[in-house]
Amino acid sequence: MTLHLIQHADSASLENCLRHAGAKDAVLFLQDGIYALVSGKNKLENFHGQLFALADDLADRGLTARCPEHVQPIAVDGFVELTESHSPCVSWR
Amino acid sequence: MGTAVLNVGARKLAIDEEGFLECLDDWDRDTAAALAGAEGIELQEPHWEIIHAIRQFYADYDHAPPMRALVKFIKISLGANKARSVYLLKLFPGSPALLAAKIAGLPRPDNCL
Amino acid sequence: MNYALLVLSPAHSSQGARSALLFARAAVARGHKIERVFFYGDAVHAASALIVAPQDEVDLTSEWATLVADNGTELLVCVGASLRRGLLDETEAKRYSKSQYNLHPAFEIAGLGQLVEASQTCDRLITFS
Amino acid sequence: MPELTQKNIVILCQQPPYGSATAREGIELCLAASVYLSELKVVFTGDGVWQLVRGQDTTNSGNKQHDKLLAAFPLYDIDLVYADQSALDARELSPGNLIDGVTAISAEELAAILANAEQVLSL
Repeated sequence: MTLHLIQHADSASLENCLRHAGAKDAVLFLQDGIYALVSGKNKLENFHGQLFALADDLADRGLTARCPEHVQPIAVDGFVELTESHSPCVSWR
Repeated sequence: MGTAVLNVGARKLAIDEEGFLECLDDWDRDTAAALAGAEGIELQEPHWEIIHAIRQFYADYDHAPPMRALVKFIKISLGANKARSVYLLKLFPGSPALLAAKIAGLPRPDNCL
Repeated sequence: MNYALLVLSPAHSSQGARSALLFARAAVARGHKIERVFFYGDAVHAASALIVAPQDEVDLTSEWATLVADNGTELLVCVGASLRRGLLDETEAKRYSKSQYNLHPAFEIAGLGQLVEASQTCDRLITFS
Repeated sequence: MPELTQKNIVILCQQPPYGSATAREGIELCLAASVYLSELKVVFTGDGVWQLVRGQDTTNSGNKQHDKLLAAFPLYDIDLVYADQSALDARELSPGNLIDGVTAISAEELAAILANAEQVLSL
């Protein structure tokens, strides 16, 4: 079970990630990856794994309310927890 | 930097404190002989074979090789006998890849490798 | 678990360096060990001792230093990446005849081999880019 | 070299060359890693596949020529070099456009390589 990190706003990096992520994997959006999440939420429709976003990074950007329903906001503590249960961790850019 | 001078005939060439040429365009056969002389080496045909090989490596791969890659390259270009560490150490004592690069007028091999 | 972090994001001009720090703290709080943080590319600037942070903003360098002091984390900057970007310790300054050096004492200059080694010995490696 | 139980390591190259130092520094990481790892896998995906284009010529720019650095991989015993076919397709790159020694792999194969990796270093 891989943990995929989306740290950049670039939509191509999100598409690349989803092309290689499986149903058992988790994807975490953080930093400017939040923008990729909000503007690219229709890309997530065919992804069957778990989706997370860092709550503080959503809040910073004023996008907490626009976090898609099936994406779970988590604290940094939850990020660490994801790295405990998932390996390897792949950062897309 | 230019902390020292290498005398090549009438030319005075700048070298850094580890003996590498400051200006790589200064390199020619006489310079190589002078660089080798500074290391106590008198260049013979076997040295030149390696010098040409390491310069070819640099031309092909755009960096000065660490020992392992140099050995593999020599094995392909000059044969297994000349790629042995013992052989290379005899020609260029201590650190063959570094010393051969210096005499061949290549930049100092990258720190990271 | 043992963690290694690879930080590539430019210090101060991107959020990645700070994300890595927050992650490191949270991991320590959960009982993990951050063995080694390896700064590569533009991330090496985080190790400059000459950074002046505005009073009401985060001083990333000293926060990393605190992590070292409290948890024995190794903070390593890649030698090749550092030299090109003008980040030197006393040894490198001497070697290249530079009159100044600026590496913060909490950081060490290291080879890429030490990043590879960390990838082998740690349970997890997380890249912040 | 320290004798380590080797973990399965993948270096994921995602940035194009020349515009930034990342691609070049990624190659340096590959070369350094080859000293320790006999089974290192290097995967090019996204804009990283631009690194593999044949016919780069830096004679006038003075830049290190990226494809020459890559061509040295076999001399460092780096033999497991892959390119993401979907990334090649998206950029209209065919095998004839690429340097030698690279194996194109499908999205599924790439996913499997990542899933089997114990650590992924992404640049």
